[in-house]
Amino acid sequence: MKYCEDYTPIEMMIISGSREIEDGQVLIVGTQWPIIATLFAKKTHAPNAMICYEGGVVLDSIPDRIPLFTGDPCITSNSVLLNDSLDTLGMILHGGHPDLAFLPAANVDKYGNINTTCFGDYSKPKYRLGGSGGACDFGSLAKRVITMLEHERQRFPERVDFITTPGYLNGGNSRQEAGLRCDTGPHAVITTLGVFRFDNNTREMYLDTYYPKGSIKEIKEGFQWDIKISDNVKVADPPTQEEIRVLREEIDPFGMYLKNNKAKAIPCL
Amino acid sequence: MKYCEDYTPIEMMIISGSREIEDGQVLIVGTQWPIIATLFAKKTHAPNAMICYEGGVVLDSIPDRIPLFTGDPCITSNSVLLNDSLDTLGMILHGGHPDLAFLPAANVDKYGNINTTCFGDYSKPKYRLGGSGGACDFGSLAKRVITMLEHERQRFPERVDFITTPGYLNGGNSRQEAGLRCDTGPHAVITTLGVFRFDNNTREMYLDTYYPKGSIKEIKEGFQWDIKISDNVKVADPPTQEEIRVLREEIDPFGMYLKNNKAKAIPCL
Amino acid sequence: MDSKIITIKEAITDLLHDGEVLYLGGFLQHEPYAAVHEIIRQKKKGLTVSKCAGMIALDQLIGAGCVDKVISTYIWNPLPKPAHALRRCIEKGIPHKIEMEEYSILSLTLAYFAGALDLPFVAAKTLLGSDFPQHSSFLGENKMKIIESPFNGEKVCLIPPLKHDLGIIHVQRADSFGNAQTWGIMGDSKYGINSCSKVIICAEEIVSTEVIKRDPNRTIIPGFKVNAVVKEPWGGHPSYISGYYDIDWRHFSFYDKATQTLDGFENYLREWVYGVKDRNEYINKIGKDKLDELRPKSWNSNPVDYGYCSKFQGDYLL
Amino acid sequence: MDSKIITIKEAITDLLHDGEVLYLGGFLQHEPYAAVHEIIRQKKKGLTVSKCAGMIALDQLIGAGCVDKVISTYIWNPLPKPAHALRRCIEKGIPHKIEMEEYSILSLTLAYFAGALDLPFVAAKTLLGSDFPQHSSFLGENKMKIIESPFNGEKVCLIPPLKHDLGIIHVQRADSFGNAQTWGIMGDSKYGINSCSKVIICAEEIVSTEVIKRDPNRTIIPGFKVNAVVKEPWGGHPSYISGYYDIDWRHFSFYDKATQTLDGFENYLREWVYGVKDRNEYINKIGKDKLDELRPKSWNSNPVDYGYCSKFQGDYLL
Repeated sequence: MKYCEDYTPIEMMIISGSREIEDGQVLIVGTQWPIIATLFAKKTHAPNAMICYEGGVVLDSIPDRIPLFTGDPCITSNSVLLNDSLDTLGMILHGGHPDLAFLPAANVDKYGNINTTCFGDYSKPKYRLGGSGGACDFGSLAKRVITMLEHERQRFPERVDFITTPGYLNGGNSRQEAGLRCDTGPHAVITTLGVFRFDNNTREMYLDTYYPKGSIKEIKEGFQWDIKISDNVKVADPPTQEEIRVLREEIDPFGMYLKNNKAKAIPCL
Repeated sequence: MKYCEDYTPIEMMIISGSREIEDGQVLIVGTQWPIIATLFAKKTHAPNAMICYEGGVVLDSIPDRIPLFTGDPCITSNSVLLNDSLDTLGMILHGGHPDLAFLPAANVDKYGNINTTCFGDYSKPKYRLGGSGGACDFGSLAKRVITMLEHERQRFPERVDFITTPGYLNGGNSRQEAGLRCDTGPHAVITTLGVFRFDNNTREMYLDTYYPKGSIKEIKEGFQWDIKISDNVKVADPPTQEEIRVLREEIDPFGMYLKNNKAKAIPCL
Repeated sequence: MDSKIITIKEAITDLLHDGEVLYLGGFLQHEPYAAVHEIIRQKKKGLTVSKCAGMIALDQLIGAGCVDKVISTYIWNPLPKPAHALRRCIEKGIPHKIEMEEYSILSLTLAYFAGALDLPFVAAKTLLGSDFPQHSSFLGENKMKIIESPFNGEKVCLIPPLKHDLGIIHVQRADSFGNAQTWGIMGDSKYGINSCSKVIICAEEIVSTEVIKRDPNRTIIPGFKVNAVVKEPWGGHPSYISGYYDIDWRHFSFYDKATQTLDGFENYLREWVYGVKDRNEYINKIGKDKLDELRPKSWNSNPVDYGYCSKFQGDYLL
Repeated sequence: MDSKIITIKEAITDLLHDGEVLYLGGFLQHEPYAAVHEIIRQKKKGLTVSKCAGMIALDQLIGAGCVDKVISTYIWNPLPKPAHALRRCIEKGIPHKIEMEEYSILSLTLAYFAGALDLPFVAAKTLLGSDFPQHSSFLGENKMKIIESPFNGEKVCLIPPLKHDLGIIHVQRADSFGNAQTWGIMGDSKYGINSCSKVIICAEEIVSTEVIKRDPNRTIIPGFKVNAVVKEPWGGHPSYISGYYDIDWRHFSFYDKATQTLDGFENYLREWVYGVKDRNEYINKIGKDKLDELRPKSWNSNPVDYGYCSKFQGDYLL
């Protein structure tokens, strides 16, 4: 197994996300980076993972072109179930079936709350995003929520301007006190620099694993608060040459996700 | 137009029921006599009536054999919509779309409450019927509910043992006070002897129209309370020869509903 | 993925345990008679059986003594012919007393819907004024509740979810992973079968996953929720499966006459349930001529196209 | 029955009035672009537009000044490309300020579901803890409510029904009476379109009622709820209709670049909306070569059989 040298931070984030998935799991998957991370897992170590999308899709195999979003018509012929949002967000997600949920985000705070709504005051925003689809449902209802986003300082405020998708709210028991089920909540935040998890008691985010090309110093600079570092902080394995080949040649041969990453980024002030 | 002489009370009830229907109306239809009354209307004066059944059926034409009940497979090729009970009892009936609802009944009381559950005490019944399907939904939700049943004294107690399908409950405003919508409720009870309607204020049932072969005396004997008679009580036209021919030869050529009527009766103590 | 195909005998042995809450799918169509007969042969006890509406499947389970509690709206053979075992049970406690929770079809379908989605409750304008809400038995206060709406004060009936340990339905076709497809009249089945922790799919035909993927809108439950798939042609007899066989009315008429007495009911079970070891023996007993009479004339749908362009056009977004 | 087929121009003139509440169907697929452009050409004003998720239909209506209020979960071109008219409107009040009610997809679909069934409300475990419930605008207290469940005291979010004056959806096929059929990804569309008092069905193809009746499980709304049927091939462009055409990504990319400025947006409308009198002129302008590129390879379903026995067997019940 040869490790790759020549990989990008986005590729490392995608592969890192895919490593959270075990074979046979049921995934509810949002748009952007989660699409490619989950398809990559399905192509490599989790061929029996089932992928559910919010519009009413259960996919059991990889489409012959990469979906540009979760409503892409190319998924219709790879689906074992197509119907409506009450099938996937209702009978699958609210029904408690997914093992993991994957979400993109504009930014994420100390307790894993996600904002994909607006920057500044909601009633008079400095920048208005176009809305969050089913993201609130994913974060409210899924057992283990994994968020994927670029590691940039503006994406990690201590407190988001608007809670689109509830994480652990104010930490501690505040999530359950708001009425959310106790077996649900953020499981990991996966960035272009590392993998972050949540303390079981305080529910504060901490660095669990960082990537071989990065450093803890660089990671800390990418947060607007003083991010905690695990006592047992780990360094991730780099991608193998074969992983990078599969990702580039088989999953995204046209570079839809892998090229021109800026154009794929959710705006963030 | 020649009137028929040789018709049965059941045939008169069926034709009387069909006369409540105007062309183009949307009907939600229960099993037994309502099936044949509504198909007869569709075959004669209401060809554009749409017939909805509780299992998820919207029928726009007459099946090539008479349905034995509302889930009969012979309706699948005459339906413009087949799906589930939330389509018909939900999006059509609860959604407020039917112009008329047709129900069978074991017995009916002074305020149009219907029992198709049991005779005697519910917890220790003398006779237990098999349950009422969607009958409670029809009677709770439809704008104008029409009940069809044989005119026999045991079928008209002053108060039913169990309210399976709410009529006007205790009369007056009691139906609305129970929370049922004010534009819903019993419209007519159609028996083998006459057509009964409900006073707009007291909500008590009264004789509106009786059939040429019967008498008010006979009708009164068929009630366990002193049934009121309209000041303007009318006598119905008998069926025409053509109506009886269509009913016997085209709608029910094998006599499924028209022969051996006892076998089609809902048990009643 | 591994195939989930086993026999109905194995499926009932492995997946249904005494005392569990069992959902039976099928609203006339799709009733799993082969599975019901196997449950009787295996003498399962103490079941709570939830079945919205259907023919005689529930009557047979009740008469055979498998059932302690029932949730239903309709148990006839069909209306207006009584289900005799049900009557003997409720009126005379034969073979033993059962408890019953009755609903209307809409309220029960909404309870299954809430169960499938695991919603806390759904509010409706049915059941108000009827005697259903005050007559609850084993569900007690949790059957339904009438409250004033927090929005406008009107009275509403709150219907909480019904969920089930095991669900069984007999469908037109499934693949070996349990992706199950149906057509025709559906009643409560989609919501009911999706409200179960464990699921057995009985199917007229086992098809390739490609057949499923050529028409994914017909799938009522995804395979990942399904524990076992059973190939059981004619498994819905004496009821019907659109496109496969019609109702065997003579059998229902025979059942009506045969089961009016307790002896007659027990003879029926001896002959048609205990007397055959599986559905194959049962259909041999029905006989080829009778089966042929029930075969439908065809009424085929036209194919529809789910196609898309395989050519990648996303370069315009790069 | 009389045919309901009219042109989109007639349908919008007759059925949509200033100030009404409009539901737009389509969850990416099934969006009625031809109808949206006609609404803009007819300069409808003061609309409340309810649209769960989609591409740029709502952005165009907002930018054209037809809309005062919006109910939605998602207005992108698509994510992560912003809908520029929406941003100009909310950030700068161009062309005028609008009010917005935001939901999540599940909660909005449940609100449509409650609207279609006219249920008083549905309780769910989503939206709790998020900032959606406290940020309501024109729906005020009636947007949603968090209460303690009367069953077990847990916090639940009550979602009341959303209903609409007019709904428009672009489907694969319909008959002339409005029985409308779809396949592929459905999102919120079935519940949304059934929550409307008046309905316009735009369809790629008008088919005979026999085609509908050969596959009645595909019908999403019965014709008796439909006021007008419009034959509008390519009416869903630049989005897609499974089996008919794929997404025109280049057009979305072009729209992104073209509408970043107010002038650019107005030029886009002048060219693609005001500059054509109907969808026929629009597709001529797109050009045959481009349309041909969007035509799908086929992925056909297999026919299924809905057959039954036509022979009467009920004599056994007599």
